[in-house]
Amino acid sequence: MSIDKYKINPEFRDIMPQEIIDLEEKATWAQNQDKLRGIKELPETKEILEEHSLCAGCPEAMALRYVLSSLPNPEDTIIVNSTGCTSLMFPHIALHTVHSLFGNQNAVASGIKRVLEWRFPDTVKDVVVLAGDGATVDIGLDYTLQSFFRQEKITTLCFDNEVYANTGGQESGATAKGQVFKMAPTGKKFEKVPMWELATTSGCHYSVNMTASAPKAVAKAVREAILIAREIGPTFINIYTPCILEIGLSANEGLGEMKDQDKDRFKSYKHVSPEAEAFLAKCKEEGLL
Amino acid sequence: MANQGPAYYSPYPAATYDGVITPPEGKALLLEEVVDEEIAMREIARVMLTSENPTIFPGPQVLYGWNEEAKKKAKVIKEMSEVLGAQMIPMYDYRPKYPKIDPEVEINPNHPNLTIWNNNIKAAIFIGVHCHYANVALKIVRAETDCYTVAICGLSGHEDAMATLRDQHTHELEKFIKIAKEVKAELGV
Amino acid sequence: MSKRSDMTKTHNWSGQKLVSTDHLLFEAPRTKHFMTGSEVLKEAVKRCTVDASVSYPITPQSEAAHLIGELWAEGYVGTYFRGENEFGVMSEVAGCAMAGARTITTTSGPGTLRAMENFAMWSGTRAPMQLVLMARGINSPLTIQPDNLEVQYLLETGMMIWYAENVQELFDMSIAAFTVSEKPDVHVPIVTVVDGFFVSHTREAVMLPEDDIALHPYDPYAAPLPPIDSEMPPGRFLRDPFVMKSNYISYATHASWQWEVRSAVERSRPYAEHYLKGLVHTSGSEDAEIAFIACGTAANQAKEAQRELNKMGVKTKVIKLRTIRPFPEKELLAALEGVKHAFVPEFNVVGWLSNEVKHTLYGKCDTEIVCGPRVAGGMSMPAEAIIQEVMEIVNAGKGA
Amino acid sequence: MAKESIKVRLPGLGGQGAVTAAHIAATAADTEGYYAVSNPFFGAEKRMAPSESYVRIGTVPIYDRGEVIYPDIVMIFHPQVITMGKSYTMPFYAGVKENGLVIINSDTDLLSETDKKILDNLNVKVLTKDFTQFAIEQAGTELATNMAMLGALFGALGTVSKPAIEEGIKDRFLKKYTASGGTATLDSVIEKKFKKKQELIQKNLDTASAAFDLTAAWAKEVGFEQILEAPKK
Repeated sequence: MSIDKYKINPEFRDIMPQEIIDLEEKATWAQNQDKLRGIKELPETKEILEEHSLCAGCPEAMALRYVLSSLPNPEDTIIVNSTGCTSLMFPHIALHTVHSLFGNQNAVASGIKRVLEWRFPDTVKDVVVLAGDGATVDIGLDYTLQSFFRQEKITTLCFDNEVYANTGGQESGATAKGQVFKMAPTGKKFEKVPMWELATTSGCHYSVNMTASAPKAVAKAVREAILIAREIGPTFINIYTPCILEIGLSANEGLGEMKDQDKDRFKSYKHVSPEAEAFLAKCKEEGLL
Repeated sequence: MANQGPAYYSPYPAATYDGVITPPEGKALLLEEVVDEEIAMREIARVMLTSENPTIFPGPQVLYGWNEEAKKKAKVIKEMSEVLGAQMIPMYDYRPKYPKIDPEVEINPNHPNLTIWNNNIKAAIFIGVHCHYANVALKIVRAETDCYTVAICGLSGHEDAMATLRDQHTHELEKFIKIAKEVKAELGV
Repeated sequence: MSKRSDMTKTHNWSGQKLVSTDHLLFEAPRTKHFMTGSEVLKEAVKRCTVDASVSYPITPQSEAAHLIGELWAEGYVGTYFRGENEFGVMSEVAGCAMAGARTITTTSGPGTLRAMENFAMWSGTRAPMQLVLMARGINSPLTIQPDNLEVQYLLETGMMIWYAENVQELFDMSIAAFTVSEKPDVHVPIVTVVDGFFVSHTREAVMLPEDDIALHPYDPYAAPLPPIDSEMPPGRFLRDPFVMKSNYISYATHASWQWEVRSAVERSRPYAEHYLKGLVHTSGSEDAEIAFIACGTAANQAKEAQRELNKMGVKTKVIKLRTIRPFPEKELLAALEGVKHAFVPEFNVVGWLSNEVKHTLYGKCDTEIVCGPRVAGGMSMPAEAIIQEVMEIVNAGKGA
Repeated sequence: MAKESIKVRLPGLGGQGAVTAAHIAATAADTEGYYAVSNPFFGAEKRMAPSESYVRIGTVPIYDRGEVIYPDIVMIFHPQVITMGKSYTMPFYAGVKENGLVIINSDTDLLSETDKKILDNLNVKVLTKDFTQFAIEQAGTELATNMAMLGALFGALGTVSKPAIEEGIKDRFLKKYTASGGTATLDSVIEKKFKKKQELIQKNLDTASAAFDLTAAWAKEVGFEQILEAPKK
């Protein structure tokens, strides 16, 4: 959206709540500034995620703030969500977003991206999928992988908390082997699904496994993934956002858990296709990164 | 229990349940009756001018200057509020807001009754609200409050409002303002 | 800053002259062609300025889906691809429609059930796309033959459902379907149903306007909610919000929203009346005491029986229902004036149309509703079978 | 006595072109000024699998759709329809009407004594002939069998002329045509065989025309009377 479309008509300025005026004046819209958007602005600017209804201290909320702060062009970014904890935050994001069904996020995003490319041939419209591990790895695996096979120009972010949290803590495909959760009362019997590897073999030009422990690392990955998706093809990032509730941690322990996992189940994995590599180099030259 | 609305509290808040649908082109709707636009405009003006705490709820299509028509309409709506002596409370977006809205200063389609109760609004105009959200809101208001609702719509109108005008663009809004001024003079308010 | 040209608004990408629906349906001169239902759907789509379509193979709709692909290759359709399965396809077209595209897809039988969760989502999100359903029944056991059992499952999805009888009606109806489903006060998806093979693969004469004219494009900004294209306020917009867990918000919003979707279907009545020239079409003797209430091919078969019964001195009328959602209650009651026995011939084992007719008419008219004849699993319904059932009643009436 | 409408059932095997023949037959009848409708029924899209088509032709509008349960004419495209029951109805003549016609593409007589008796009682005329061999002789390929059967149908019928058949064939092969996957592939095989489209059409026309003459003469010989009213032009 051209930032002008956010401009409040002067006749109504006096009746608009301050937060809406702030969104127009103080948010970090790409069109408002010369420098790249990023994490560093979070403390001073109006965020495009206002409030959330997740558990206090939920790493998902942190991760979403990092993601939103690193979108290259939020004015023209559509985020497609799926059912799960993340969908509780989506009403509060100041972008055009979609919640459709559980698991169909990459299919809906494919339709949106194809049409926006057709309707706006000279405007870049970034389409980003953001869904949990249940939506990505289990119920929506087919649609996720198929969108990779078809080389849809979308970025898929999986907030992997290794459990179905919104429904009360059931085992998911992303749960670690042996972990006891509901529906796995004697412990999970098979290995965690390596979604990042599946993404690589399914045609993603950029596939990363990481935790949300380092904000700048998340921001960098998201930015790279979106730029590659614009020009080259599908990209995927798996981000560990532990469910502190289901693994029995308190509100201030999420960061520590992520740091621990940086060396374990979420040790860094990064695949970049040669085309994407060349493109990233070009982006760096042009100051887009 | 909330105040009962003109339709009275009903588990079936939809006017289509009683066979009422949007008015045909060139016409307006007063409760379940299809009438000429001018007749509806006079009645709307009368109700707004004689009810307690008349309010205009402008929606996103007029609050933001996203196109030329929106910019023009904003001016006209401002004038309308002055003529009708109505306050304005914005419906600036449609999300279910967490944890809750401030009913003093905003209205939300998911629980518009909160704003109406809080401000004791007895007559209200919805304008510039996308039709789907206007209809979601109007049904709730109809079922749960005694507010007289008016929908001034740029498209096909809203049978869930007590009065609805359709195809309302700047020219039609100006006509309404003119009529409202006449009614105001007649009423001597 | 980039120019923001919008293909659907600024370009007539296929070079056709843009016309109104009234012109295309009622005014433009027509010439005779001889083609199948699948081919005629291509002709309709070609004249409808369609932005998007996603396809998936399943007999008997595959040919129609291929042909829409050809239109895309020829430049008449904006975007087109093959999806991974019907659940995926129906989600993909939902994305297309949300992004502001005039959208069409097709399916049949089991594909309908696989995609099921999407249909209620489509209407909930007020997406005005068209699904052309070439009915074939559902598993198990597997069948591909004409049978319209799947329509039963679509009845309460919040979508409009229209039923075309033959190749000609499929052409006209699918054009009207876009127009009505895009009306801002309607703006819900529409299912245009035809019987597989009986229409999809049947070749017959059809009158078509020239293909150098086409409908005006869909305007996503004259819609009851903003498209997902980041071009219309509010900037903060979720389609469709999760209202659960939002305390006092949830029940009222959800209830109101559901009523609103049903209201939208109700608001389609006057538009359908205009573009379809009536929600029901009645043919035969006005004063007949025997009637057939039918849709699709069953109406065809009833007409064939009617002609023979007439020769035998038995007067009948055929009341063809063109819309199933909304259900034409008022029109049906009027058509049943003076009718003693009404047969409901159907191509499915459950008799969903009989059920619709019975529960709608309950306590409102004296006509005896005879739930049949009924065939299933791809069997045909020869006029002879219908005549036999009618004559049993006629002869019983005579005490013979 | 000539009827105002007739129904033709054409059971064949996938790959034989029975569906194509039915569509051309309906197109030809439409060209001649009749109301005409054709439709196929098939299962899996496989060669040699049962595939039935139907044609309805009349001087009045035709509402009837789907399988022809009570045919006036049955055209058996392949012996296996009878010998292996590759049809939707058993026996192959089930439902055939009085004074009707059965044409069987076979080099041997496949009818049992019982069959003959039943058909005889209904005054149904039967022509058994190897139309595949006939097609090979006329067009140099068995792929023209359906054209021979098409010509045979209209020769016996007598009220759809050769120019109308020609129109039907041209419509089928000159226009872009919608066909199932298998049929589309066979189309290209046929085209390769004939090198040029024009040659293909001419051979098809010649085959249909020769079969037309053959059954016209046969009908006269066996006393098969005009079954369908002339079109009201």
